[in-house]
Amino acid sequence: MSRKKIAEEISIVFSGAAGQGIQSIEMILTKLLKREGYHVFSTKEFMSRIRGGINSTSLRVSSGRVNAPMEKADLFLPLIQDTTLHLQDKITEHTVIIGEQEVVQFDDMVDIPFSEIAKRCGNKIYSSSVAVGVIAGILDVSDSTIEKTFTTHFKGKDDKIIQENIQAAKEGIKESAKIQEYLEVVIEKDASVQDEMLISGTEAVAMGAVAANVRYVASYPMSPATGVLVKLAGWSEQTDCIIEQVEDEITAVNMALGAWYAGARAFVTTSGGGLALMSEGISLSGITEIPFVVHVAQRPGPGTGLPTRTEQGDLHLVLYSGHGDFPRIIYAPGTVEEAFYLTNQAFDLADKFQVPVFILTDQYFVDSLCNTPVWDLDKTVAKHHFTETAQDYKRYAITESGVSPRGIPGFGKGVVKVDSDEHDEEGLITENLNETRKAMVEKRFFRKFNSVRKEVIEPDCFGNKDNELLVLSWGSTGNAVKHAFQLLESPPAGMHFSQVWPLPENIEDILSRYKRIAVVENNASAQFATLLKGYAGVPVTHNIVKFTGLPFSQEEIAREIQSIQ
Amino acid sequence: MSRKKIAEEISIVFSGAAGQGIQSIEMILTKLLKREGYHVFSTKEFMSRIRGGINSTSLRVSSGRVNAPMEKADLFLPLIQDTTLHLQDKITEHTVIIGEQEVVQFDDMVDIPFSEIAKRCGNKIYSSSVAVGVIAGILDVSDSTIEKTFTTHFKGKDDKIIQENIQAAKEGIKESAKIQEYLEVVIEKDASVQDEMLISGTEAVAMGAVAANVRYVASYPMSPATGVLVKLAGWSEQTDCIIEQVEDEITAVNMALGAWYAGARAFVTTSGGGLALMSEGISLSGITEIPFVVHVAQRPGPGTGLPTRTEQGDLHLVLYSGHGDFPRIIYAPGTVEEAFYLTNQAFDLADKFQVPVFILTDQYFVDSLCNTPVWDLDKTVAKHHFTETAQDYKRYAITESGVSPRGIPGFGKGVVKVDSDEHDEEGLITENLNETRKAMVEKRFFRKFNSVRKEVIEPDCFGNKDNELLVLSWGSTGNAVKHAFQLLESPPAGMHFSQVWPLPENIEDILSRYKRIAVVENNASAQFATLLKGYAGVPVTHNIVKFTGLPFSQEEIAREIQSIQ
Amino acid sequence: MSENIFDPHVKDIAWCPGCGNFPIRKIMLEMLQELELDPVNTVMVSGIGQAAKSPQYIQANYFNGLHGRALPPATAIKTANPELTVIVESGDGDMYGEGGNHFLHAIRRNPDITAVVHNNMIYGLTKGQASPTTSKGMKTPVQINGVFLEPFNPLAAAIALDASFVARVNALDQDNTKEIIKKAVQHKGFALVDVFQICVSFNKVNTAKWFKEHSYYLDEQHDTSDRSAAFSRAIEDEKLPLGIFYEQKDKPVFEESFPLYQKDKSPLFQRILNKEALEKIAAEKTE
Amino acid sequence: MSENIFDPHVKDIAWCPGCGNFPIRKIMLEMLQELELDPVNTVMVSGIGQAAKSPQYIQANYFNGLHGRALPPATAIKTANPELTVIVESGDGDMYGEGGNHFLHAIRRNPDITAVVHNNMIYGLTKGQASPTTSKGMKTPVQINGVFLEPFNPLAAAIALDASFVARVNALDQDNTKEIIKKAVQHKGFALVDVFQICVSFNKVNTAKWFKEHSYYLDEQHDTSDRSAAFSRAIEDEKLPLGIFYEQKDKPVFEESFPLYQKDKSPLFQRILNKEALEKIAAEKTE
Ligand SMILES: Cc1ncc(C[n+]2csc(CCOP(=O)(O)OP(=O)(O)O)c2C)c(N)n1
Ligand SMILES: Cc1ncc(C[n+]2csc(CCOP(=O)(O)OP(=O)(O)O)c2C)c(N)n1
Ligand code: SF4
Ligand code: SF4
Ligand SMILES: [Mg+2]
Ligand SMILES: [Mg+2]
Repeated sequence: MSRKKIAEEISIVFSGAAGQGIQSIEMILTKLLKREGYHVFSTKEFMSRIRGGINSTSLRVSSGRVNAPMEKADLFLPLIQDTTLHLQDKITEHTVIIGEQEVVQFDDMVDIPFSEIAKRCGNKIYSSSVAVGVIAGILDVSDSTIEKTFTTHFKGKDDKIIQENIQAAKEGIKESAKIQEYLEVVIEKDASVQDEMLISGTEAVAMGAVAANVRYVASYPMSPATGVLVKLAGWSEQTDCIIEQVEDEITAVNMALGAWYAGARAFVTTSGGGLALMSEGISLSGITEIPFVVHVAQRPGPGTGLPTRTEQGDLHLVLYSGHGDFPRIIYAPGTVEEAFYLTNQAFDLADKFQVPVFILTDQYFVDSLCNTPVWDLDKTVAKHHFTETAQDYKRYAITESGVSPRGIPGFGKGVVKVDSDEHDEEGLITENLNETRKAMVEKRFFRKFNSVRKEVIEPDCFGNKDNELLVLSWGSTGNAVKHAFQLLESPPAGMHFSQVWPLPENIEDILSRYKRIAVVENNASAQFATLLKGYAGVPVTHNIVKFTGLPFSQEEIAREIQSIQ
Repeated sequence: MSRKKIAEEISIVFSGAAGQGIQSIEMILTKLLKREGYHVFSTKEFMSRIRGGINSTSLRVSSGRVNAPMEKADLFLPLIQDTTLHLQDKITEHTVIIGEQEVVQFDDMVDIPFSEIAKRCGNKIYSSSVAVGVIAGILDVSDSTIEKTFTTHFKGKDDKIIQENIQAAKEGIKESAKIQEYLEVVIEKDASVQDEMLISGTEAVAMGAVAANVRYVASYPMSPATGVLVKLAGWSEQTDCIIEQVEDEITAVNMALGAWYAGARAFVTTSGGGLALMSEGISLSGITEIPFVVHVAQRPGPGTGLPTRTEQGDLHLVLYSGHGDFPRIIYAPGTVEEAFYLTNQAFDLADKFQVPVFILTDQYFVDSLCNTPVWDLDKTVAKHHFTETAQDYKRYAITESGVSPRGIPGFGKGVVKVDSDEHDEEGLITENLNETRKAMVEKRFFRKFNSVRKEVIEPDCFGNKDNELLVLSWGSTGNAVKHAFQLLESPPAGMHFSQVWPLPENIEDILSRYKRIAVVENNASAQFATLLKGYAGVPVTHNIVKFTGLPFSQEEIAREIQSIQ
Repeated sequence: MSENIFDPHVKDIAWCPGCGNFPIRKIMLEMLQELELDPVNTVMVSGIGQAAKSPQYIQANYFNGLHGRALPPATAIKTANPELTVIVESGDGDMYGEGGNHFLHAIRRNPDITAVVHNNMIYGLTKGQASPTTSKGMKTPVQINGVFLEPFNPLAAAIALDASFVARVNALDQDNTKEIIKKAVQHKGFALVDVFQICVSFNKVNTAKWFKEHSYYLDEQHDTSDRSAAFSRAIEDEKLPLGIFYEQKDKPVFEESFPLYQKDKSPLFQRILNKEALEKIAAEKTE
Repeated sequence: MSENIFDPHVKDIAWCPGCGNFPIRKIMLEMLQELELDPVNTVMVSGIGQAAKSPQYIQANYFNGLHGRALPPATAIKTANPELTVIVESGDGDMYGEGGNHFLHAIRRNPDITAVVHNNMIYGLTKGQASPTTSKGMKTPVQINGVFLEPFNPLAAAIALDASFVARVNALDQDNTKEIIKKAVQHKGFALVDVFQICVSFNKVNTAKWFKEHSYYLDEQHDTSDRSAAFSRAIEDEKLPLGIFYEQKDKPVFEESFPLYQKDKSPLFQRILNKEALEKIAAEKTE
């Protein structure tokens, strides 16, 4: 190791067994650094177990917004020895390894006796705080930030414990001098960050739902989607929201439809396997034209697959779940901001168009944290779209837009008849095929699809728009592609889709300008590329795919782009 | 009405309420006419109720094979007055209407007092036999055929009853003279038809499964798929097959996988809504590489939709059901012959490649009847593909073909570990991402997909191959397109797909010869067209779709083709 | 009797002539009227099947959902708007077969809804396969050797799940049945009423005569608050008791368990966004 | 004791130190050995969860299926090859929550399989939400006001479904537990063994001490053939009885009900196509 100057940004990786405390290091450290004025981004990968194994958290601390996974670590802080070489890729010759020599052995490492220091401060379990201190020291965090952060973080704990933790952190700061031998870190702080929020993908989705006036959550726990349920439950006393953990995913969708029918905005959170079980219920939303909003946090399949890993492998499932033809909307946020505003909008459009709306995230996305400006609530909507019924109310009135005014039971003078059989305008079963069936499909599928299409979000364009090569991304890979462009000498054109269905009407025009199109996605079968080909009729020339259960790093994408440039 | 000469073929439509006997008319009449040496094709449409309403059966009697729906009726025989104008389209100025004036009123009709004649013969309920006799008379059926057919059809009944029915039919023949005033029917008989089978789509699928040595059927009743379950149950004493009606469709798929795991060929029959519920289980087949074969008889959705009607709206569902990426095979037979041989082959390929295989039919297809040559059992296979295990057996051995030798418990010295989590070669849960996960996806998805692709069935080409317009069909619409071509002065090129996934490797080459491609399919969203665009990269220029719940008639397709020629 | 506002005067009812669904419909219409319910505040919920068509023939709100899935939406409707009267009408296959898991867990929740199960011991709409309640030995086109499985005993199961109201009635005994269904609807909590219903087309075993001969009414001595006693009566199988087996008057109900209704009784659809709550959550994230 | 052939000597078991799954594993390994079963003819079946990882740590055939879906494949495996010993090991959430409907209907079928349910009264793998058996009032990150639902009583439910063997044990009482599980495996028919199991990470209520203090063994006087008595014991809730509640020795089992096994006992995988049967069916169609 030679002394290295780190400007603008540092990347730090912690590893340890489940239950060993890297999660709490992440939580305190990100708060601390944000409060100090750094941009922070942290992402984690972990095994499907409660204790043991080996997990890691990667942190980027920067003078600007850098929210994407990075391959290499400047600092590596293992709490246990990684015998599986799980994190081998992160460590380069320039990586400074910090550890407790009694626990981890590396040829060239900075020994910091975390536990010993912790014990000195009062308790061995304070070693996480020592580790936090070490990083704080390298990053020149002030004592007052330490004190404030620890005090709020440990709110409710015994004052003695808080003080001892603070002491442990301060000892850590002292130890950090050892690291300065190898690294000179000069990263500019940005005071405006201090007022920003520190938000995970999970929280962004959950808050988007709250902003939409969500009142009914029916879900079954499933990684990585459980977080949204837990967050909404945690806030439910403030938000007056009903939280029901149901017996299975089939219940979730059918309950949610019952709640929407009765006028409450309902929400479901699940992952691919759970969504698979909801397939029939989604079709029920389709024919009854009852709104439905579901968050799908993807993980690698098939089957149980890798429950705590990431993938973008459920696009096709979400697009085609449910038998028969009916319109739907699929959002795939690439930033916490998009996640918040799109989740909010999901409720609005579900309500307005009476269709199922999907918010497609993934484990990488929901479990990553970053700072982001406080939401602008003026940009959100929480307006109901149902109407008061007259006595002759007909639930499925044939309309030009394909949308029939939606009444709810107990509001007005009419009755509201919804039916999963093909029905007439009133909602009664019909077997009139040539007229009623035809009219209903034309209303519910064709005309409504056109109405939905009018509100499609255009892709976000970046890079060199005149390049003949276009690199496309959707959902969580968006930021990694954008960051990859910054690593390239001459970046191509870039385009990020935060809505993946329906596609914009002029999609063919938009894309036909490019000679070559590469689609970056975290799945084996290049699902978005297929979708583009099938509906936009454009030839995708390169599939940049990854299916190991880990997200793309910016370096990886940069390399892939270089190889086709 | 003026006297019309009918050569080659006659089309006859019966209508009546559920429970009124048109089903038994269909059953006897088709047997009778086949035995007499006519080619017969009959198709029915009916309401979702047990009694009442209005249903109809359409029969084509011909000198050649004509297995497709026709729009117009030469003869119309209503058992009740159709107040809903349900069958209006079938009746032209040339249609001869036969009925009992006391029951049905038409301006110009041949009055035959069915009930009165029946009563004379012994019982009012023999009026179906009188109706059968009327048609038999028009078609010059011999007395001995009448006698034989009635005797076998009513096997087990009292001899008196049989004789009275025969008498009723003979009275019907006498009455048929009245019709000869309007129609002169001269259709050539074909003695070879007499030895053929009279088979429904349902029976063809069920027999294909029997020919594959099916030993375990786990299903939940659902129209229009229940017939296959009933047939297999009816034969189960002869075939030594376990039939279990399960509590729900989730059980069906999971039981079937358990049975396959233990070495029994298992089969499931369902419709779209049921398949939607199996989505997670299909994904389990994907990751565990346990074979799975399911028959999906489509009906119009979404939701409960039109339970007894027809649609080809579940192609996307079948193609994408289940989360995550894994290979699958989808057959869509267009004739009873294809249904039999492809169902048989479904088991062979499911077993060989250890993938889910879907047989996609629809209500129109399963409920239609025709004569067809007796199956050639030499063209079927029923060979198991599992192997005896050695002590160090590894269920998921990495292989070049992507297929790992499949052991079953209790056969050999090894143990067989199957896992819905990502696993290593032995079948143990793994979290080794960069190596094991990657290797498994490459084996299970990429390499196996290529192996599966080598056995893809090429589309069947017909019509004028050099035309610039290609008309494509899949599944049950195949025959209607072929028949439509015969109505056209200069038919375009035609292609019928009986396997819709995977597509042939050279699909782009095959299709790129044509300037314009029209896809005929019985759904609103043109699902096969989208599939072709997405995977074959070919522009489909015309979608010929229908979504009323009724099948395409040959005339309808001919008109559609004409309009784009 | 005055005009029944719940009767839509349908021209064509899709049941077979003589079907046991007709007397149940009559009972339900009268019950709704006699309880003086308002169609606008009444929601009928069903799955799919012949029984599940019932809401089609009642003039009230309805949610005619998926096969087996009546209870989840019914629970949610009641929870989203406790002012509504929510009544589920569905078949034995629907409730005890496809919907079995919801049956288990809806009872555990104990929402204030009533489930009227048309138990014809057969799958009617799909043409006569065994249902979970089909008697052992009955032959059908699928169960060609006769049903082997132990029939599902909905009463015993509901009592095992500590349901708050469990009753069985015979649709052909209209007066008693109507009174019991009235009590079920008036009961606060989940009320199960299993209704013996004939299916003239597919069930030739459990006929009107059979039901009559194989049932009797629980007498006054039966203590409906005694769970063990209720269970013992529920598993009787020579003659099947009719009446209310088990009843818990004060069992807490699901929708009332939520703090939001303790603060404010208004249905969810009337509530608008609480912006302050959201701002507070966001503010915590800036800490 | 000799080397246990069922022990694969795994290096890393993915359970928390102190987890109640360890003693269950020990019991299962010993039980399998003591019953002199053969790994090659033994199939462990599970769903998904911490408990459901059990087969990973046993050297035998296994089918580690989907969450909640252990019973359908287990039933099918036994039916397709009655020579195999089929044992299901899964969690309370798996069996009574997601898998509730299979629980109902597997019991009705009565295949000769054993279901060992690791009942830690919590969802372990997903980090501590309430399961169907979680006690009322327990707070979790999702049930923030405490669980409201009536806990699912698997014993009462199984007895209501007339299960052929119903037992409850405490994993920490290894000897008794092993003996009861042995009996369950030897029992011919569906055997349910609900096992009290501690979860040191997420269930701080139902600890080893709690289970000890809140349970006692059924004594000799309990008549395991008396369904009503079994039910009354099953619904006791101050102290929870342990032992065999209910047992029916001669109840017909599912796989034996099929005529094909009455003719010939060989497992299905050994049977080849009966061409004549097919030809006969085809010939009938030419008539
Ligand atoms: C998912 C699904 N599976 C199967 C069906 C087919 N289906 C409709 S009704 C029914 C059974 C009806 O039986 P029951 O609930 O007892 O009602 P009944 O007709 O006897 O009144 C079935 C299996 C369906 N509609 N949906
Ligand atoms: C369809 C589906 N839904 C949800 C999950 C997530 N999940 C995995 S295990 C589990 C619950 C585990 O609880 P339990 O069965 O009691 O087992 P334990 O971990 O407590 O042993 C859940 C909800 C899943 N894998 N599949
Ligand atoms: S089939 Fe049975 S249940 Fe259905 S309508 Fe007819 S008689 Fe009634
Ligand atoms: S979470 Fe609980 S059940 Fe799971 S391994 Fe840890 S202690 Fe055992
Ligand atoms: Mg029924
Ligand atoms: Mg558990």
